[in-house]
Amino acid sequence: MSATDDMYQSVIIDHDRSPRNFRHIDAPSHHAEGHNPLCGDNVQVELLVDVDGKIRDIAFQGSGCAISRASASMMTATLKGKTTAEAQELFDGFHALLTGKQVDTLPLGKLVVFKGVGEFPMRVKCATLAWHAMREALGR
Amino acid sequence: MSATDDMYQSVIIDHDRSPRNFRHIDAPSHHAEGHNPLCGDNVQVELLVDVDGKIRDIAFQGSGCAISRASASMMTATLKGKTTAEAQELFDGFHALLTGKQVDTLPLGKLVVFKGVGEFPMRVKCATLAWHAMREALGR
Amino acid sequence: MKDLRAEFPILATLSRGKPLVYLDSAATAQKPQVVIDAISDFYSHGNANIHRGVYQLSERATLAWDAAREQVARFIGAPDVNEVVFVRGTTEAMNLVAHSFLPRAARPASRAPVVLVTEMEHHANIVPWQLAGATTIAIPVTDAGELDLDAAERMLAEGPSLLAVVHVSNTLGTINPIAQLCRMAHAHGVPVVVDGAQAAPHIPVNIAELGCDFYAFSSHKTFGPTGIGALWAKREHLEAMTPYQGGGDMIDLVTFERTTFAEVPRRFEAGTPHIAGAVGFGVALKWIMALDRPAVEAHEMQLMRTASEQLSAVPGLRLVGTAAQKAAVVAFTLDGAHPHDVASMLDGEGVCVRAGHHCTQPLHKRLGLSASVRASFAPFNNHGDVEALVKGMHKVRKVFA
Amino acid sequence: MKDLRAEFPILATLSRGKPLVYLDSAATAQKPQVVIDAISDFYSHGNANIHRGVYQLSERATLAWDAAREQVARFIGAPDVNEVVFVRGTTEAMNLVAHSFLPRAARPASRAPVVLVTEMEHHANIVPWQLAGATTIAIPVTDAGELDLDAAERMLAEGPSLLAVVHVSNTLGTINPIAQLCRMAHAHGVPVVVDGAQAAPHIPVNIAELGCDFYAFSSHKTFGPTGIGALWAKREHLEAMTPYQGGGDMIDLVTFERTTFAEVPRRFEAGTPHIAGAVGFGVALKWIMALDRPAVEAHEMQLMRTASEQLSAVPGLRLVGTAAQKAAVVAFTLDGAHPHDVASMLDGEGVCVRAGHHCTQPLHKRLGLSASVRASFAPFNNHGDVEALVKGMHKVRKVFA
Ligand SMILES: Cc1ncc(COP(=O)(O)O)c(C=O)c1O
Ligand SMILES: Cc1ncc(COP(=O)(O)O)c(C=O)c1O
Repeated sequence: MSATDDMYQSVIIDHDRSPRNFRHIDAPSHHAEGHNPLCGDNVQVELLVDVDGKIRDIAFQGSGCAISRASASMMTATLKGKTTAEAQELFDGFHALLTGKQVDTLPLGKLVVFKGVGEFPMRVKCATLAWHAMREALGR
Repeated sequence: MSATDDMYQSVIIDHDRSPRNFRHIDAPSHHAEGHNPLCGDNVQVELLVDVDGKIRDIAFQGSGCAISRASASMMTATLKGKTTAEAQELFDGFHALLTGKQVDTLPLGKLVVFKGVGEFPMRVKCATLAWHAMREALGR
Repeated sequence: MKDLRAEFPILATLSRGKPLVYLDSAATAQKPQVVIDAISDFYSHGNANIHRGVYQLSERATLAWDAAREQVARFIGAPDVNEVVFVRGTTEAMNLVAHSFLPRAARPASRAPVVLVTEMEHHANIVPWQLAGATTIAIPVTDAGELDLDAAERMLAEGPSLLAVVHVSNTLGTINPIAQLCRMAHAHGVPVVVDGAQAAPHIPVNIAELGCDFYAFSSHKTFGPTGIGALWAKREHLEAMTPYQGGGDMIDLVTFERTTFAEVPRRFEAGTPHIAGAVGFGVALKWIMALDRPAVEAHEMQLMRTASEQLSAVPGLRLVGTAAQKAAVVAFTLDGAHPHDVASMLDGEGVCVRAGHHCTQPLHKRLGLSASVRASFAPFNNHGDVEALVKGMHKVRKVFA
Repeated sequence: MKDLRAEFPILATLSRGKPLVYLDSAATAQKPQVVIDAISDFYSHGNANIHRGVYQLSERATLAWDAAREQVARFIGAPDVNEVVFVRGTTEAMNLVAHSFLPRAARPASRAPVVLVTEMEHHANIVPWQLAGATTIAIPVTDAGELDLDAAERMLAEGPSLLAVVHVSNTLGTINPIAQLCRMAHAHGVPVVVDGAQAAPHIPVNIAELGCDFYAFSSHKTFGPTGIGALWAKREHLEAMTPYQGGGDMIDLVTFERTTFAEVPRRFEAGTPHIAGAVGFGVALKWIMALDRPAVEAHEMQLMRTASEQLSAVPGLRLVGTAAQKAAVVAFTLDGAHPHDVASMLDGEGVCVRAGHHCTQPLHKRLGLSASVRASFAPFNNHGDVEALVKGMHKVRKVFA
């Protein structure tokens, strides 16, 4: 077992290979782009948010490494149906998880598979790229 | 006794204080300037050379450190009356003396007091400045 | 060949808990103990500022600095030590030439200069020309990663101001035919700037045989310290060039009205230079010159060939750069796996390779790639290193296939 | 105060066979063992290129590089670490500002810019402006070596593009009232560039209290390695500045048609930087910050005062620079003796001082001198060093009187 096996768990590889919500939204209410010069990753995140602040649809496009693709994919799967406030909370939790802070992992659900990325400072940006774009799209 | 006492022998101090041939020549046949950025030394050497190649007069002007003034002074005192060929030979001998080469010191006469400067690579240029100017003036 | 591993203290360190397999010498070389010691010794026993001090420490530091310049000249076969300018590295060398030489090379002087580069150039040999206001046009690269010399001839005939070309490509490993390119360029009156950053650590360099006008390389890639490098230039060019940076040591006389400048090469070395760096650089070049160079070259070639062969056997792996004349650099991609993921997984095995565009974005675009993985070799690498790389790639393939 | 001598290995060496009395710290500082070790350790266990590597060595080198930048920011009280640009030293910092900031500071933009400097500037704070096409005009210096602030006010009112001023003069030791000058300059809308090369090793620097726009200093004068230094600049200035050198790491996207650039400060750090240098620089600044600074300052002041007093008692000796606010630098001349001869004779006693114009030719001209002798102090100097200097000067006087 090597140090990186923990980063490339099968669920990440699976999301890399078959990313969820990898498409465009016809008339997104919010959208933003992210770019990571290290890996050349770039991601476009689009959202359709209800008047009551519920994320009705969320999708992404772009290219990048497995970590960034899988992260974007799992983010969309997680956030669909959540409120924007919940999205913000998940962002905070996810960010804390990756930067090695003490964190309640329960609300993060499957996202905890990214904990291993925290060991690799140069790759943390890959995992948070789509999340930062999502947050920027929502205007925070 | 310190390492530099050998450089500042009394004859050098004497020539620094009362330089010989520190003047202009009315109608020099040859002249050149030398400049040493390290100490800010600068020297103008003027010569009056006979048709038969004898140095009838030689003088210098300028400002600089004790080593460069004393060297210029003793050079003029030594070369007056010599032929330009002898001047060239003395240049070679003096240069060899200062750069630590094996050298016959006899023809150099009093100039051997500069041997001590050879121990101080940064100051060698001070001692050879007027000599280089003399040689340049004679067109070599 | 003498085993050099013991001379490199870093090889005893672990990476992610595994023995270090360092295959990123093209990014920066590791340092032999003699170089590390030379730097410590300088700071411990010989440190002083140079040029203007008359005391013994300063005298010694000045002599050490001068000796380093002589060592650089010897390394590239330059007859005149004053043709060597100390710079931060290859990048600064190119910027110096772009600032101080390019304007007077422009033909006609009234038009924006055109600098002929190649599709395989490092950004350091593209961006400086652009910043200096030049248009860069590029000699095409074939699919194997070689220069299209017919195109080069046509493009040289159009009269660019300058040809700026890499000696050894940091991505492809290709060794370019510099001597031939110089003859072609000079036939059209075009001066040639050579980026020797990757050549200097791998192949003997002789500027007279190459026939170029400028040659630049970096200490940190030739087993020396960071922050120093050399630009060699023909004396006539240096003499004609305007100063680059201003400050102490590069001047003769300063007034508020008018300032005059020192002789070359000091005119181009403003301020307190990286003295300890030059000393270490000199020691590193001496260390290289003391190697049995044909044996080292043969050893590196063997490692590269073995790696190329065995990597090619990994399903989905494609080599990037298969020129006939190559230095010990092997770049590749793996279908279905992003180069950064490949590098991260190899990292888990202690294998250090580089992933990305290696500062050659235009080359990657030309090859239809967004990035690649690169393994590069040094004299201390051995077959065990190649084995670790190949084994790692089989593992990566299994995960991503 | 803690005796620091044991921390400096060079103090154990002999100079011309005598114990080393190092009084040339203003030219370059000696290095404490922690700095020397940090450099060796980096090359022995942590060496890799930064930014683009994903493997552990590169990751660590990148973190060390980032930490060094944070240390610089902390040292000068900069709130935003991205306002710190790594450069070769003070000289390069000034050239960077001259190239990338001055053109947009020119008022009116159509005329050659005027840079207001002072008569006590180091060449590093004169020549870069001249090379960038500016006219340099100088605030006068009084006979004691202080700035004429009335003249400064008048000259600022004329609307120069920039005020470029030294914090502590390397020749006079004068500590200039930077905060006051910044207020005066800003009242006229003039940005201020401060040369902190001699301030950083002697007095606590806080850029917020100073209120300047740019602050530059060199590692080698602050007990760190050669070849590295820092330019601090207000974020808004950095954001507006054009790139300086081009190459790897300072770009975002490169094509032969058009290139875009990285964020600040990376936009100004082209090529492989002096990584080991930055690491050592950071350790040096940390070492300074860990000193009992008030005690060190008091100690240096005491050495300076004793030296000034006792030297004044040497017949024919004249002090150069007697400002009320002074750092531990004592320059002087001796009637009838050329400064280089003075320095050479002191050298014979193991006493290392500098002779010449100290890269302040205009200042020497203003004071009617062609050169001077300078002794400068560091925290490790002691009263024995002062004694050796004074005794040496009495000997020099006897020879030359
Ligand atoms: C006041 C002052 N400014 C600028 C410089 C230039 O610094 P550096 O040579 O490190 O670039 C120096 C030192 O030489 C100095 O004393
Ligand atoms: C081919 C080539 N040219 C130029 C450079 C730039 O060298 P440096 O970063 O040392 O300035 C490099 C290395 O990065 C290189 O590989």
